[in-house]
Amino acid sequence: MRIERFSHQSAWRHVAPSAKGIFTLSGLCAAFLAASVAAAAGVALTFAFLTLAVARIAWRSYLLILAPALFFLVLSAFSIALSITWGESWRDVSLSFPAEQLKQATLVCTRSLACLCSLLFLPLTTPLGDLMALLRRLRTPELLIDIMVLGYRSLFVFAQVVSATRTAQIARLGYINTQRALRSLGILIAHTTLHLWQRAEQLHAAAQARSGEGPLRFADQTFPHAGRDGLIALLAGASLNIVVVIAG
Amino acid sequence: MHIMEGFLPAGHAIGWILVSAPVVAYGVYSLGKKVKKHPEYRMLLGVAAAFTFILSALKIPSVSGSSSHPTGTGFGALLFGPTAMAPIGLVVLLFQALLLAHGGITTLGANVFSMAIVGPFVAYGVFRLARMVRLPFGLAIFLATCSANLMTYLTTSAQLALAFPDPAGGFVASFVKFAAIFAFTQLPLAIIEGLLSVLIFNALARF
Amino acid sequence: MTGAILEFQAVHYRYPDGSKGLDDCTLMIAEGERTAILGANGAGKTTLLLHTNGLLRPQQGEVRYDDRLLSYRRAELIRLRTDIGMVFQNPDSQLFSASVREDVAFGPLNLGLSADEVGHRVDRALAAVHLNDCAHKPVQHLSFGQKKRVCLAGVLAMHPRVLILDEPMAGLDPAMQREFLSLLDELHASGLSVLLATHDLDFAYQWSDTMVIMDAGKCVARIATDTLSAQQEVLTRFGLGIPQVMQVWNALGSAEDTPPRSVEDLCRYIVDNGYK
Amino acid sequence: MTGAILEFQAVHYRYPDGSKGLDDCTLMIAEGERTAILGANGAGKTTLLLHTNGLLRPQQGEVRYDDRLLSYRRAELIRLRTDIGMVFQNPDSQLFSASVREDVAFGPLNLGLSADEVGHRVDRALAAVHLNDCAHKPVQHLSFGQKKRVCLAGVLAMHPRVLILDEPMAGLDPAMQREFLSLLDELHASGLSVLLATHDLDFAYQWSDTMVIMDAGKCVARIATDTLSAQQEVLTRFGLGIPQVMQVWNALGSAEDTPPRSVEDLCRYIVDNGYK
Repeated sequence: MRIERFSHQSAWRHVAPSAKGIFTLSGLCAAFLAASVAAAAGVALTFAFLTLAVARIAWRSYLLILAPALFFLVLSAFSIALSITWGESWRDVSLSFPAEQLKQATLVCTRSLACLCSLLFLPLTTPLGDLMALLRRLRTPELLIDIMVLGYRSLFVFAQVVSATRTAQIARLGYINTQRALRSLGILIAHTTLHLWQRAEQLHAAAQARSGEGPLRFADQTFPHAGRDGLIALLAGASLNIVVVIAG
Repeated sequence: MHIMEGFLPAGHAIGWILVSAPVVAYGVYSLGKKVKKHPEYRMLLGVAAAFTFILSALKIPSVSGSSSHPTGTGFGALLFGPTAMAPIGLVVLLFQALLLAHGGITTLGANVFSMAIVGPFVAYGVFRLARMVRLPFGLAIFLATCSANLMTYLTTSAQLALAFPDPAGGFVASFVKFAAIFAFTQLPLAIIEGLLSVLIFNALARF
Repeated sequence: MTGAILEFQAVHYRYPDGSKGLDDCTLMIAEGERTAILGANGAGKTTLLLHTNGLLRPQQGEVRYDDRLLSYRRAELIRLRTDIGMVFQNPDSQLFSASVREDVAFGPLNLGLSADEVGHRVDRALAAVHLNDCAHKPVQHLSFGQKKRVCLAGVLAMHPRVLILDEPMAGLDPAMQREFLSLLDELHASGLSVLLATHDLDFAYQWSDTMVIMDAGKCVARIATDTLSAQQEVLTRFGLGIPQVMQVWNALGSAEDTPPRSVEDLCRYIVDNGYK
Repeated sequence: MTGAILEFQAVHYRYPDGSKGLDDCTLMIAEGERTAILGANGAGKTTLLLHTNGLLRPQQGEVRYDDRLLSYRRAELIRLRTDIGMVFQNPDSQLFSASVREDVAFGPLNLGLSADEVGHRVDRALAAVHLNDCAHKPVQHLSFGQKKRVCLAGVLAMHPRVLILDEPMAGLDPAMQREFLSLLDELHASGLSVLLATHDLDFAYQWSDTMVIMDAGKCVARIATDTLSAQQEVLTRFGLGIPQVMQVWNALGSAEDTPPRSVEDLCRYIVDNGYK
């Protein structure tokens, strides 16, 4: 949840989410248009630097956020690069890293990295609440938005419930060995599952108490420069794409 | 098992979105009807999404000593039904992409397909089947959640293999390759998720 | 005595799980007053509160609001829930949105007000609970006391006539309690009737105009707080004890009729009257 | 002064989200004493408690238990968590089993004891908290006060030397508070050291042998409760106020040195000394 905390400190917190969304999409688009490793790496670096500057985030934290994805990326790239060929029998397997596939793996990896850096720009500069408001304006089905809004708020409540129960279990040696740990975890999840209905009931009562029976209605935050911001984002995004295409 | 942002070629990314969209849309439609009848169900769905997210972030003590996390969607399908898991899964995967940088937007369609559609439906189907042939409850739960996890990972492998077929062996060789590499983490995880689900339902039954 | 804003007449309510909520409960809440409902855990305080705005419906008996019997029709419920704002005990189970502004705007939007009007109301409600500077903070970054105040703002934005609070002081440290208390006093001074459930006798004695005592689902007594010293046996009969200030007052054996409400007043009285 | 059972030496702890937990915190908890940790919400009380049994590990500084520096090795943590039993604030998040017996047995089972021994311990722990007759009830049917006592039993069944409680009185009504207080006194009399965190100054003053005052992650004072009246400025300096009993005592201007601890004692003193 590191990302969530940075989103509120970002210098571009009050730039229209639609503009930031457009810019991120243009980054994703540029990443796919990039035909060479260098071009894709350029997109990745552009977004990484921009994010570091705007989100007021230390590169060390940025790397920590990227780390799990990078691990998966390395593993997947390895799988693409690896070629398995069978000979006469099952046992006759040969592994190799053909140049063609190595090249493909490198390109896919850099593209993936470019996409990741573009995507991260958005949540690191824009709180999730603003993004959900944006999705609402884009006419996402009401129910999906409701699930998101309630889910986002409940995340923090459940995280607290789960961590409090887990701490209590640890204090009574619940995770002393693998077998006990698995048991404790089962109890923990079952116990939290019971909370689901209770919490849904309480939320429903609270909504009713404020005359809310139907879809949740929320006021949208207004961003005074949405038009201007959007135009700038569109221009910047378009030029990025053009540069990437020309650079190959 | 998430496919990372930008990993699939553009055509595949869009294709999987087109495949998943109707299922999610149907899920939203049928949940919408249910919510009209029982307004408190709306809250339950939101809470369930949060719960699924938290579940997937819980560290599981695994055999190798390293910690990894379950998909939780099989368990969710048994609680809320497989149709509900498509929209809930979509929200959870979106949150994971935006809050944890797991998965991504361009790969959302593919990930929704493997984790929020295949997994839940397999779990539900296997569970019904196992109960029909009168397998004990615990075993049914184990088979359902374990196979949901396995099928999710095999689907992901197939999606990767489709996108990156082996030049020599084609789709099949590539599928075997991806499946084999990820088997190291996924096989133990599937068994643990199955065992854990049994423990959860045992505990739930006593409340 | 001012007129009744809420009246309960022989209300029975039993929960679906069989536990008793209210049992032949009859009471009256006066308009413009500060009423504290006292009772042990499980005496039915929360159940009573849930009946005031139609979240629960009596299985027998009647609830009247503004001298009119509740019909529980939709339009009436909307009016009722606008007029009677309820703050539950646990802020985490009543805040829906991660954004403070959004959450406060929830009620007014449900009333179908214009965006401008909603904006105004939200600003004023946040100002009333002294939280303007937190308007754009996410709920999960607020302290427990701040969350409580957001809940209060969400209710104030509906422009209620009656404010209902369940254990408002629970979980607050003394500094936050003082702050919340003065907030309640400001709201009461602005014309709101305030009804709260608590098991903190000292707080109820210090704050309320009227005390309602619940026991086993019944309203067993309704006491003007000023006259409490003459009716102390009611408190002891239901195991509530005696307010600390009054205990000391009793020991001092003063000739005056109305004891002070707070320790501060008591100390002042002791010093002024030269007890030595 | 008795020997130290727990010692903190310049402990620093900052939470992953950047908020400060402990900041150069140094203090000593004496064996066999009743120690109350006082401070506003956010002063670091809970963080301090979580360090006592190794649930949190200092980022700088040292924690000593029984004069030995904690190494946080597995075997040591097991001994530590057996010796130091912790009761958290919210019973709902620490009672995770379906029935009372099952929950109390959780700790002993984790210790790998035989079924017989576990059974014995559970029986004795439930007897100690006067809950034998609830042993087979499902947890969710218990009252809040009973749940709190089940939490206590779950810890007692591990046979701890030190009992740690976070806000034990929060959410209890006055009758339950009296009950829980006398329970703590019984346990202390049986030889346990008791350490608790609270923001209820009156309770801390009535109950404790020693008060530890926390502010902004630091331990800013350690006061023998008997000598508190001479050190009242410490309390006011950190915004904790003065215990009500002591306020009245001050107003009375008595010549004696040690003021009474409870309102009851105060009233007795007033009557005995014929204040009029």
